[in-house]
Amino acid sequence: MKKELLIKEKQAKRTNPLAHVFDDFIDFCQSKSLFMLHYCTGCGAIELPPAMTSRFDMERLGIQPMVTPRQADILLVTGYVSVKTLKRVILTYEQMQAPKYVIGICSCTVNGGMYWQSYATAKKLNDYMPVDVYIAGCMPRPEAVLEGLQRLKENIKNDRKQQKGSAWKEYFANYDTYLGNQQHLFGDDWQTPVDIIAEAKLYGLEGEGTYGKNTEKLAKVQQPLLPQEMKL
Amino acid sequence: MKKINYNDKGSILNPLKNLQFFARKPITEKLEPRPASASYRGFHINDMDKCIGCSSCQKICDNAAITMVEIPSIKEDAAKGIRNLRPAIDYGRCCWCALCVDICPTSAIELSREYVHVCDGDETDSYFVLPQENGIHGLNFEKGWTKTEDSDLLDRKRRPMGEMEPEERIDNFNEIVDGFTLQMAVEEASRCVDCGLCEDACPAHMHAPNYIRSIYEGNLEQAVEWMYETNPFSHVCGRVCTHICEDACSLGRADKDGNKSSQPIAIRWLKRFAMDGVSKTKIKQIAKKGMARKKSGKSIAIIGAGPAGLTTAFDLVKKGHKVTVYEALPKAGGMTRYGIPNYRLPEDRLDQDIEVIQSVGVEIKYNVRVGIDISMKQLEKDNDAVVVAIGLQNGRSTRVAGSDNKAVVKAVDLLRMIPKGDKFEVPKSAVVIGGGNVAMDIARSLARLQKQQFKKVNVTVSALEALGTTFLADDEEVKESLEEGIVILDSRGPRECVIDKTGKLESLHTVKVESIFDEQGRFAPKYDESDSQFHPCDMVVEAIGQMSDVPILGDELTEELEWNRGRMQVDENGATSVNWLWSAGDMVKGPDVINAVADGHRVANDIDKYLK
Amino acid sequence: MNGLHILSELLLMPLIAFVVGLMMVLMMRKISARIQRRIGPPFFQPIYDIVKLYGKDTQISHGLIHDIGIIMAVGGYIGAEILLPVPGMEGIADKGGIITLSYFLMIPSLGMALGVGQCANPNGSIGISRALTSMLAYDVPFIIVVFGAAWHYQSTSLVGMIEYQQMNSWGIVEMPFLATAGLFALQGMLGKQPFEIYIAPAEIATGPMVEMSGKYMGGLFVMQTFQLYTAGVLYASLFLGGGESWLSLLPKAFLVVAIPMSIAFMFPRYKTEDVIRILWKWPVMLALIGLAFIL
Amino acid sequence: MNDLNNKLNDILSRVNGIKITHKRNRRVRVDVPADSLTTLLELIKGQASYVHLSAITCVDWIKDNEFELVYHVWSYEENCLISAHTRIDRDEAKFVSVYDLYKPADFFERDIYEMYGVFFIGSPRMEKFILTEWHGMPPMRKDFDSEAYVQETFNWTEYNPDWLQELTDQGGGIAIKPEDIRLSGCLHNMATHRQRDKLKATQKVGKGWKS
Amino acid sequence: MRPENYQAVQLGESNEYEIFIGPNHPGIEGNYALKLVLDGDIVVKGTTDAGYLHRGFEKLMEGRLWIQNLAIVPRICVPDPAPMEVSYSLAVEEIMGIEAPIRAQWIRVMQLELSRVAAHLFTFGGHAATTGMYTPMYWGVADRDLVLDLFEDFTGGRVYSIYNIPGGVRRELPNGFLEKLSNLLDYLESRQNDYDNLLFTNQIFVQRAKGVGILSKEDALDYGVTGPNLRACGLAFDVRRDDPYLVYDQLDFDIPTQQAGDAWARILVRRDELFQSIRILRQVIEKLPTIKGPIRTPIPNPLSWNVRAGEAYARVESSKGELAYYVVSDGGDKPYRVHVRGPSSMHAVQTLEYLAKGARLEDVAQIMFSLDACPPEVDR
Repeated sequence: MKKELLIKEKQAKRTNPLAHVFDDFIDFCQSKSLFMLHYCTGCGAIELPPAMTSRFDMERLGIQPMVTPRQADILLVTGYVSVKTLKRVILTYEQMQAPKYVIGICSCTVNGGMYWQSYATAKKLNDYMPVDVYIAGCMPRPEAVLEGLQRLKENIKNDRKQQKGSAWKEYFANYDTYLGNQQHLFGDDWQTPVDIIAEAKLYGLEGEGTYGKNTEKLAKVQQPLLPQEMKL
Repeated sequence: MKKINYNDKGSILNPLKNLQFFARKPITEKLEPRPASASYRGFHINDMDKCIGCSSCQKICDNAAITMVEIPSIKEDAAKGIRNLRPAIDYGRCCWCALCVDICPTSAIELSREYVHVCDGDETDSYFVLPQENGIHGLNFEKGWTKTEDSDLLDRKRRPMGEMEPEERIDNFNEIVDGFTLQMAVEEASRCVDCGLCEDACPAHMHAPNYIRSIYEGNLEQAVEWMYETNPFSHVCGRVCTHICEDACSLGRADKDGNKSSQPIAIRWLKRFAMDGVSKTKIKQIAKKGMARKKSGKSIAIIGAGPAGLTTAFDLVKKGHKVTVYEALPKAGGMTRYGIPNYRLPEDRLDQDIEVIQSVGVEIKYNVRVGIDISMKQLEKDNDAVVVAIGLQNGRSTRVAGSDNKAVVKAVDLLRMIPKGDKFEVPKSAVVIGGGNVAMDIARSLARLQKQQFKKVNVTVSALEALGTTFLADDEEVKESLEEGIVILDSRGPRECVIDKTGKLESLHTVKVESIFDEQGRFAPKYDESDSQFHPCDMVVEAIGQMSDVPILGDELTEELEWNRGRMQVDENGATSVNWLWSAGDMVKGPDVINAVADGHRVANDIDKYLK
Repeated sequence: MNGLHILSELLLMPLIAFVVGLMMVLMMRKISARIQRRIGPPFFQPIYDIVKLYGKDTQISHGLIHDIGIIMAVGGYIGAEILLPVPGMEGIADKGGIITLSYFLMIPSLGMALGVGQCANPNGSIGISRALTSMLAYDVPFIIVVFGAAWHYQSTSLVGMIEYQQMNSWGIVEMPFLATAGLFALQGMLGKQPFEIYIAPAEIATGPMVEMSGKYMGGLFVMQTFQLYTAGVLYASLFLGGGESWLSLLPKAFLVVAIPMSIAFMFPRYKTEDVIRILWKWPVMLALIGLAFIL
Repeated sequence: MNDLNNKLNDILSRVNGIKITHKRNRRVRVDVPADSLTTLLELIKGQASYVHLSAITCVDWIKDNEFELVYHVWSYEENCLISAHTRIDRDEAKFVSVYDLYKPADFFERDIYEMYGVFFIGSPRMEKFILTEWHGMPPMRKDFDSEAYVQETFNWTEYNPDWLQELTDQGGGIAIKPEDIRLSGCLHNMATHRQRDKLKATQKVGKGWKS
Repeated sequence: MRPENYQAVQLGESNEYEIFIGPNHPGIEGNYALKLVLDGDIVVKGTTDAGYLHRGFEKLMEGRLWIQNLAIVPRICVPDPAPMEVSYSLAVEEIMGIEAPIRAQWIRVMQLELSRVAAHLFTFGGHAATTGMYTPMYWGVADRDLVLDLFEDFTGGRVYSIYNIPGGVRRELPNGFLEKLSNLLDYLESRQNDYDNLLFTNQIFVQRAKGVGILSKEDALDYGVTGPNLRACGLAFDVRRDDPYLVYDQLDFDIPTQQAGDAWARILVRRDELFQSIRILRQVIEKLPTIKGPIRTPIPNPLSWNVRAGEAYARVESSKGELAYYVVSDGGDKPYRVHVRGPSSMHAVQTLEYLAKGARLEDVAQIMFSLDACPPEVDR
């Protein structure tokens, strides 16, 4: 439902018929070229090196690892995320530039996995950020990872047609919910260096759920971000 | 191996040798998922027919990934131990350790070689799967990790029960079975997967898993406590129960190839062990638990101090009512005393059960024959409710020619005489007609008497049913009988008791049975008349069933009641069509201690409800 | 030569450079794949990457200087392209000559330094300081080589050099030492192992690129295509006789680029001081010997 | 081997209140009172070459209201592992650090400090390390119930696939959730009709644990 | 409260500044972080920040049945899971007073050594990648994958075998397995030249690795360093030989050592160990067919399996060093306490901090990888 609204909004902006062709081309290229953030959040990361390297060669799908969140398109959450990691994962996610995709690998990202009784791990990834594709397994084999990535590529290519592959917009549109869940876990003074609301305003990605009581809470504690000078 | 020294500097040109890889082929695999190895642990498959819903997989699952789902379209069968529960797996928890496979008592759940499942962010529902034969996506992948003999986590073999050797036991009525030692009992108890199929199968719903667990923990008192929650005849049941529970036991299932190498838990023997291990006084304390504090002031009369009657009495007393039991014979116990030989159920054990029941406040009046010493009318007047639990004391007759001869006796009558100590002439040779446990009991009792008197056993059992397949008596009974020198002639129907001119029984004439039931499943034996045999004997014992002695009710009451084929018509709670009268036990439910006990509970509950 | 012609050449030359550069990027990735025993990216992968990066929905900028820095980085190379004569097009090559070209080649690094400094990311800053250091390192042999070549050809114009080689023999035959030194400098210029210290993902998370995203990263990708093209064509022009036609130039350029790439995937990187030491030692020595021969 | 054992026994017997058990080849268990532990470690490190502190384990014997600290020390020369057990009071969980004897103690003591709240006097870094974002009680203590904490803090995925809806429509559906089994202790025959009826009677509305 | 990573903090007016490496950083093995105070390129102080992979294993294991823990133990060190299983099983067996059948012990040895081969192949690549050479990683991981194929064949799982069970192993080897293993060993040996050419005789790599992260023997003993890292400092200690478990005392293998104690020595030790493992595996191939018999000593029904009260400290030599499980049972159906002593808990914290101090920024990643630190062993 929300997705449809968003799509309408996006389409409304585009009046030029050629724009759609252009958009489709961009989508096509986006689906063909994905930079994957190399972040081993959990044990599933052990199957990524095989998927990336010679035996299964991810690069033939146009996917290559990147080292910083700024450069990356895909955030692979490989298994359980401890609360401590989750903070960094959210931070990382927010630092990535849209369109950005989250892939939840392993059981743990869906319902806690085998660490379901652990006090230290978060149980449901999609409470904290929208997830595009899940890959089942504990851990999934490299082939399954590749299948998952291909599914993601399909979704991105058909972004506008099937209304998939744009889960990241929900993060902006429902920021209040996600923030609420994050605050529940990290405390009310939780704040990341990225100002999501400002970004949502800037790029016109606001939705009904962007603001709410949680964002109000955030506004109270939020400290303005000072540009940092770096000297050597 | 080439040695490389720490001080080797290496060469700048060596790496360039790898330019040869321009000429070598890449080793990258094809993009499609490779087939997994033969024992791969992929997604689950479950053979819905083999699965019995025991939920062992759920218990072993370390990740709480398995939910038991009720599937109404699957028919439940408590006696066979089949539930309509099936495991559903949460792939948001599963870790593919295959412990569920290795513990599955029936090898129903297995892992396939399928390993790819991908879904979009909003399709997490697809992570919750009810595995079936064709796998998660219906793609019929080959089986991966299945249970092997090595990987089986369950202990399939029963701890062997010690028995007296045939020579040792044949000339006396001492109890045959040794009983478990503590070590054995704990080991046997540890085999239990706690599925509770036994509890569902048990007519009285005894909490078998719970007391097995308690025995495993070495807490026999706790175990007895669990037993007394549902069964005041635990000593009796620990020895002679028909153990329907063991037939339903999830461990007693045939394995993959149909072999029945897996043996059920010896629930009955465990019960026996626990009961024997706790002192009488302690049991009495335990039995008193849950007594109502307040007396209700109502009184109930129960006719017949058999298992059904006494169970009803036990329950009602505990609920605060006053109960009087009227027993025609000098001792309580009914069929358990006068129908079961001592070598299976020593009398002192039965006495103990009855003593415990009496200790909670059940009053038993012996040697009182209702209808003669006291009338039904009187009972109705003196009490708020009356229960008839007189059981089946009269044996049925085959009614073949010559069966009215005095050398043709009924098993119940004979069995009753043995513990009573009534003297009767032990026949040199006897033929028992019937293939049930009663037939075995009488045959083996006779054998013992023969051994005592003539040092020689000559008992033949002639049964309609075929050994090994349709035979009614327990396998153990058959085995022990054969050990004791009893000849069993299966698939033979009685034709005639041949009487000689002097009126003396000469032999039994039997013919071969072709089939017992007709197509509709009704009892209609077909015989092959050409195959006939004569078994010379001094006595023929008919052990083909019993019936109730209803005339004690009096004509008036008999008129008032509704009847169904010679049995009193009762509802599921044992209530008759007369509002103050209930009926329980064998006379309405068929011959079996545990059924009688179960019936007793039902009736007691219903009466309690009625009185409130 | 009318203005229009020049203008069209000015447009066309970077465009060709871009397309050829893309293929060089592809070649680089294919080479790495082959050595690493895998298949590697599809044919259009470089262009997909660049379009994707420019098509990002959100683009984070770290201020005006950051933007300008990237523009300088790309612009520097575009400037270099039009100074680089190719068959059929000379652009303003004969006016600029190789000295101007050398200066242009330094602009991108400086632009990057400017831009990355704005990111306030320590990794970026460390990276850029390393990049400038290694630029210093490879520029010394490079300048000597250029000087030597110019001395040898008696011309600072690339057009002249190419003409000279086509009339006589190739530079690599006449000045083998200088040509070898040039290859070293090329390795450094392209920032390939063992001179990759300023990228060093394992240490400083790709250094200058650490904060780059979207179109900025795209800019760097474009820059890379130009860089490869420039390096290839420049070396071919200096030592391999340039090309009379595209058919003869391109194989040379690709070959030139392929050499450092093939080497790169078999070596680790030197530390910064080793980079300077190595680059100031062997290539400079070679270059000076080469120079001595010429002089 | 016996010589070594004798020598070791000589050294060990110098410690007050020591109890020595030779568990098996290369494994010696000693029980010492808390105040002679350092003496013991000094002795075996100084005189018997037990230089390698393999681990320090803390065991929470909540019933005895005590923490047991186990120091596993290995000798590279004698190839023998001594496990020194000592018990300290649980309420006043403090002990002396052995950092000056064994540097690895830094890690283990910090770990125990975080996980059990035992303070080691003299340990260089008595601060949070792994659990920097944890504000509750030391989680490894037996009285911390991880499962209960999880129920309180986190949501679970609520599944409602088509097949389940279909079954529910037919009158079936979820009968025993894994939680039911866990909450009733691991082993209880929840699948029997008696228990299932009970379960149905007490079943909460909704599917998740929380609701 | 704001996570502090990714920001550089200048410390006062001095030239020193602080940077974070990790948790999301290619120079960090796994999910781990290092806070470095730098003066120019020199690390003044390095502080580790762990806990990103903390799952509370030890707590979880106290809440699970003895058998259920089998599934969870291999997760403690992902690149080298087999020693975890074996160690846990050995500890439980010791408490129960049973021993695995001899055939199972040989199979376990095979599993351990295969796991070691896989782990070392993985480490070479990681170590080389920190110096900017990625090809060994591509090769190493691909060759490791062939080992994983074998794991898949006989254990049913690629990475997490969950193959050991107290009392033995869960499954008999499939037909023709030893032949496959033999072929793989041949292949790995045939690759030796390639690896040597690429990595071990690569002048630049040798130059990069030599003298980095020097650990003297005394320091190593002081800091509780074990395994290949200790052997690279000159002490020939190997749990397999000096505190033998399973059937290692019947096997013939050397303990490679180096004296220098730097990154180069460490990777050389690992290289030699890889070939020692192959040697052991060859012996297993020879011996295993001659050993017939069961592969499991029966254990009670896992649902009612109370292990008698007791404790055991089971040590094995993992690819990273001395791995130990200290298991305490109070006679219940669950372990009362399980303490995992991962070798990396020593290497990745204090040793790393010690070595990072005074090192160059360029070498920090290499130091970490050369120690073969496995963060989940620290966090648990």
